[in-house]
Amino acid sequence: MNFEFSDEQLIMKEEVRKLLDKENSVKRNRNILEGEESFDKDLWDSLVSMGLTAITIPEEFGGIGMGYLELCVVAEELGRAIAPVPFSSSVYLATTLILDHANKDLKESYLPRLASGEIIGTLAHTEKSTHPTPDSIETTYDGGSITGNKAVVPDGDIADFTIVSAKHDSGIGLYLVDLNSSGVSKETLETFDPSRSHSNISFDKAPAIEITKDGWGAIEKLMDQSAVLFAFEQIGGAEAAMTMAKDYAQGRFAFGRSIAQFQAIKHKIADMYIALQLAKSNCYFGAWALSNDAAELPTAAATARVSSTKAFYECSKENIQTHGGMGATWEFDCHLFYRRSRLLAANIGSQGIWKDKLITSLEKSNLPA
Amino acid sequence: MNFEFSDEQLIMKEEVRKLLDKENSVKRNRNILEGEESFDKDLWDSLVSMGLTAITIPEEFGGIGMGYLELCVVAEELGRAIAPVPFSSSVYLATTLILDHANKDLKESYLPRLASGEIIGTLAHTEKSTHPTPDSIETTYDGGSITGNKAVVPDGDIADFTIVSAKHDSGIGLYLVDLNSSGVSKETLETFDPSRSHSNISFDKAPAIEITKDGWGAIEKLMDQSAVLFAFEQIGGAEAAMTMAKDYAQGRFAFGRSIAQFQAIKHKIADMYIALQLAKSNCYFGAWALSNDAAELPTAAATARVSSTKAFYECSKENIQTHGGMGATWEFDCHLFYRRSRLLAANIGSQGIWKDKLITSLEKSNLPA
Amino acid sequence: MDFNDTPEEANFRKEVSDWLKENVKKIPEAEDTSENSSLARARAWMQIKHESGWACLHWPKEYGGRDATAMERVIYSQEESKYRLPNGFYEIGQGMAGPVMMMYATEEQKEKFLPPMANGKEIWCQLFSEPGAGSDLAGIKTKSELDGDTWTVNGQKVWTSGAHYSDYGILITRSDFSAPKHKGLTYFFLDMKSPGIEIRPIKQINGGANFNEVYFNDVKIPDSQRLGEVGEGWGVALTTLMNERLAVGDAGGVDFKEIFEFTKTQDFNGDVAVKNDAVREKLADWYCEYSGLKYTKMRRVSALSKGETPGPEASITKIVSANKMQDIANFGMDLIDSSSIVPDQSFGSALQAGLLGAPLLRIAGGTDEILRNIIAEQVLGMPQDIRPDKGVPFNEIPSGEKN
Amino acid sequence: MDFNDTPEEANFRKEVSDWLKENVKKIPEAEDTSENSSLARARAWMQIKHESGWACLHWPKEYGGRDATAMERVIYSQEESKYRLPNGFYEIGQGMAGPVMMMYATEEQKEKFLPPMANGKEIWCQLFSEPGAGSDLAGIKTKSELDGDTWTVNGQKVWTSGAHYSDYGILITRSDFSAPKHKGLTYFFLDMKSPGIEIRPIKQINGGANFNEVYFNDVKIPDSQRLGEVGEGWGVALTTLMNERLAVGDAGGVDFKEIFEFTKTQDFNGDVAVKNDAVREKLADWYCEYSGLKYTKMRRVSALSKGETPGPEASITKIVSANKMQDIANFGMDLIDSSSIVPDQSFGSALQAGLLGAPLLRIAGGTDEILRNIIAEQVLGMPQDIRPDKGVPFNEIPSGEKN
Repeated sequence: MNFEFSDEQLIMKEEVRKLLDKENSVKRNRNILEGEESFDKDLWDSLVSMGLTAITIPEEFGGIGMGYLELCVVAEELGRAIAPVPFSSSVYLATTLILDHANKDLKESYLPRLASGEIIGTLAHTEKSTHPTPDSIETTYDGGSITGNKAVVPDGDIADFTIVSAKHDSGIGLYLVDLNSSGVSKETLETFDPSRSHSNISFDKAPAIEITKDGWGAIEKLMDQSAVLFAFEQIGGAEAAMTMAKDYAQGRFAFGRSIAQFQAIKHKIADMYIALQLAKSNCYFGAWALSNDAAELPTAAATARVSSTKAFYECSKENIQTHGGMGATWEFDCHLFYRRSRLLAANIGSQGIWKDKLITSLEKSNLPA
Repeated sequence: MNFEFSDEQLIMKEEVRKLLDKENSVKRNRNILEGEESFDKDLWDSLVSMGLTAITIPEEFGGIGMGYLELCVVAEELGRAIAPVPFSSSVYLATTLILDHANKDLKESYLPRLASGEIIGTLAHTEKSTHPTPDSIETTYDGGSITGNKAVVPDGDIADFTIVSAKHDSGIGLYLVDLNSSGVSKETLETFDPSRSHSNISFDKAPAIEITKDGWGAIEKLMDQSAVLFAFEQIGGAEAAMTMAKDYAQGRFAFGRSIAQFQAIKHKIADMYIALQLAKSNCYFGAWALSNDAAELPTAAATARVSSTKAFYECSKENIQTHGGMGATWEFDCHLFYRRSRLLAANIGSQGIWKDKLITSLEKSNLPA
Repeated sequence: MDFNDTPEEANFRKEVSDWLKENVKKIPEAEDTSENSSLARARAWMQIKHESGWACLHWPKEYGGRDATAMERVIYSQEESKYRLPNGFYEIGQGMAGPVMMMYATEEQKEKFLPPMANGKEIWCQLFSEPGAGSDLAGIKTKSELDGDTWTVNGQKVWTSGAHYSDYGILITRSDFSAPKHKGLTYFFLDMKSPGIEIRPIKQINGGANFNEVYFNDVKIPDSQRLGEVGEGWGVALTTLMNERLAVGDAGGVDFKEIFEFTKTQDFNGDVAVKNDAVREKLADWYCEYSGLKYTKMRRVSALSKGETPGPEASITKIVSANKMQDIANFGMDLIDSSSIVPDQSFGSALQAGLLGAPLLRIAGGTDEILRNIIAEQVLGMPQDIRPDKGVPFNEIPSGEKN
Repeated sequence: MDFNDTPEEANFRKEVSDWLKENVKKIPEAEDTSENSSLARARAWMQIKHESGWACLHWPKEYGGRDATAMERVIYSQEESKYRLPNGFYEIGQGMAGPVMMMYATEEQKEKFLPPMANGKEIWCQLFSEPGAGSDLAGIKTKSELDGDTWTVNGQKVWTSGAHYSDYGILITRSDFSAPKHKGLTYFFLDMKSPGIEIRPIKQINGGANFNEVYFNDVKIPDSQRLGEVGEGWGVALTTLMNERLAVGDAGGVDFKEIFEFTKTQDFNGDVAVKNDAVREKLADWYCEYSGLKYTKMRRVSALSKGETPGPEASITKIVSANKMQDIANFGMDLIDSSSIVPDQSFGSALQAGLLGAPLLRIAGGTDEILRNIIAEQVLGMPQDIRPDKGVPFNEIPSGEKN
């Protein structure tokens, strides 16, 4: 048995990490956060050049035909570097839906351009200030077009197209809408983490292409798949925050010694490490379940999601505390991680929802793995 | 305003404390825990001699006609000393029900003997392994007698009489049964905290006297009243455990110094102090509400109960941890407090039940005080 | 045990309440939400208070106070807090600088500086913390050197609230780097308009800028403005901090009431959130903390009313309320799910303010960790940690920069 | 990333599995639940293992082992753990005493003592902890004095499991009280039947007595039974502790699965408990810990299989699982409400065992606090705390008794 990524995957991870270090991704996060741009185009181009947007896309559609394990290691590094790019929207969400549900024509039309980074996609699903349910979707698909309002669409003002969940006559379907087409209007939002862009999007008879009529099943599956990938971003961020705290403590002196000698600090950081290791191990199982499309995926995804959300929140919060007053200043980077931890905790649904999903999946599986 | 007990009440508290110290109540707890006796008769007699069983009973019924504030300070000291006596059953439960609901004849018959300690009473309410509800009561009152099985009756094998909750033709009533009468059989139980005795009691057409037909209302009220008194026992116990931990830490040396200098220990004990102070302040409000029979009693009682249960559990649990290996030995007293904390947490219903009651009371009051 | 005033307290409360009712309306509404506008209102209100004898009422009458008892001060502040009044500007001056001036300044200085402090004409700030000296305040490095009758000060202070609108400041400096840490400090007051002072706002993670960095470049201070002896500034600083305002305040911001009301309307997992048992359980925990702090405060006021001095046990208020706020804000955002990152929700901006405000609250005025030390040492009498810097010349104590 | 064995691992696993299937049935069932009965089974099983070459398989063949790789050891233990076998009696001998004897004993001694250790005929115990030296093991005070070729030992050890049925013990003593703490220690092995040894069981709070106090009254040990040089016992002790068994085990007792099953049948507040959202949320938290530990263990085994040495990061297992057990037990009892104090409920005795067992688990083999220190220092590389006892003669180090 080998419950570890392969050497090739670990080398790829290291390459991505080096790139993000070299490109100073955290500094770029701050530039986007403070500036007017929606994302860092240069960094995005670098990631595209490495082929990262093409990982899960088969070679026949212009991709490089690797799997989700490779995507997991990339996600961890993007999370560590709190990269200000629309990667999760375009790769975890839009690409995965097209790969799993679109017909051949659509795949041929979209996947090569997604792989090459020529276009960026996203998902427009949420409408209200609650977790979406089949009953809560009011956006409608009728006669080849979409009408309705979608809220807090990630990278909505960057994406070239979005996949939209909408009611049809017998359920919820998924539809592809070109965001430059008529009937689409966007409003960019101020959010808790401005290093990643979000918009409200209104559709008024916007032309749409059907991807699947069983949209709800597809969304549920996508939530599980992307939960694993988001979880890897979260443990990457958590580990970065833990390391910041440790490094700062070692260099900070008070009462005649390094504050890293104080148990209040050591034990705080040990607790971060514990939360991180539990989350990371759950992420590994999530990666296995995702890459094998295993029956355990709903349980594995929820477990990875819940523990990684917790780990990132704890680590980013207590990283500020470890820094003392300076940690609460805009100038220090601590808050960039704190903001990102909240964003990732919100993006695909809250802790309460995922904890409930976890127990529901265990009830169904009738045996806790 | 004066949100503190009166000087007289504080003097009474001090007197009770001195008595329990002098009588070595904690040692007596161990004797009962390890021995065959159900309670410490000598200690009980000393408490009776001080008039403590007579506190809330009016002078006309042989009592001393003080109020619940006096009973609260006594409860705190009994809790601190983890006294192995049937005080809560006889005073908080049986006496209160008779005072509030019995007719004059019953009062004249029972209260003077309760005040003088000549008889001991209790409440037989629970039947199953869940929190009792009106629907769960299967014990029946019919034609002047009680039939059914009551579980885990506190001091059931010590008490001379018990008040029993039972179904009548239109609801749940409360009935007084002499435990020496025909049709009563008892089984003494091994429990988590053998310093306090509990029994199962079966009633087979046992003669019973009606106290009230609206037994459920009376029980709900009693739960709130006694929750405040139990909560005072709990903060007494919590404070004793915190003090044990602190004193032990100061005298225990490792790595060349008192372990009380280590932040892991200091902060643990500071956290005990915080939990204790929050609980104590909530208890004070509970005492006010109880003694004034205020509309806030349900909220105040639940708040005192929830926070004191938490404080005693935390303090007794972490007191063992602070003692290290020796704390986990039978020989040290730490486990006596840990056991008592669990007993008091269980006696009148669990945290989950009381937290739900708390929010329900706040929903009803429509304003969080 | 009761919540009612004694007859004396009731009389006093009525006097206060009547006076406030008549007088609060005399100050103009704020023109806008700017600091200047708020400051103008604050000055106007302090002037009114002063004229009627209600300004800094715990001060001696001779300096513009009222010689009020601690309990009277509590009652006044309870009544005044029923109105939204901008009193924060004067907390440092009237609460800390004033008392320390009374103890250490010359009669002449007291007569000159205390009345305008009391009537609100002059605002004071506190120049204590430094980038390398926060929790360990005695580790400050701002240097003062005496030449003749004049001191020259160089260095940097941080977290100085109100430095930019203050007229005067109280300042702690190191006059002897070869003396042990607590022995080489010297304390001054100074004119904030002195040449060589540069003030830069600090932007906090919540976007606010309530604090400043203050740089000292050859700032001159006459020796007459020294408070206490040369090298004995630490004692003066401790006195100042003991006079810190009676910390009655909670963290401020989202608390139990706000989240409870929110859960009554916000949907969560198929019903209003308050009907979800997991939500109820969290609400119950927060209510117990909320209620516990509320009645802890009442117990402290009762102790005050008996003439007892409030001890450091009040430290629990800040630890509990700041952490509670952070938890509540994070949880409330969870209820709003993915839309929660947009502050423009029914309750979103309050939650966002809580989540971004709590981190500083957990640090300012003593971190959670320092406050737990204080509880263990000063309340429970546990021993101090080993202090390797004790008795060591300051310039030989390890610091981050030296390694 | 997969859960499958490599072909070599699969072959080995099959060999183990086949052998176990055939051989486990050879040992007699326990006659009763007594320790003696269990011990007899353990001896019988170790004898069988030894005859087929499966006893202490990580040992060199010459002393009765198999020269197995770490991964083979893991596979063997995974397969063996599918049966309920009483192997605990040999953990100290084969896991700790054996390896240290291999390093420090004479050839003659190795030939004499290692084979009966390997075949289970002789059981060893460890005499390290003392009443005043637990977390701080180097603080031991049991005194050894050399006269000619014989040492005389006086003092008290504590928490010695199996002292009463052990044939031999490994022992650390202080031979020089004026040397610094870590310098004056000397290490021995000795016959547990030596005159002057008195063994008293320790009753734990859960009523069990798995440990002993061991008193030394002028116990004589020949100098030939010294392991390592005089005064260098600390190094030998560290070597011993590094050989501590690969801590793969969780706390044992109530865990997620048990509480999850229980909540499916136990009523709580009007429905089965698992339908209560507050219960579900707690279950989810415990599942995440349970699952996190399970896969952390798999990651460690994977590292082992690549030849990496498992580091102290395994410390998290005990912290998390012991605290989880305590929480689960306390919560489970809450679900049973007031009846929970009687162990005779469907699930009550398991909960009671958990609540009374967890406190010792949180302490034995390193307290939560010590393990957090280890994580911070040894895994994350943070600095040690200040050690005032460093380099100080042992008899000048402050201890509780001296104050």
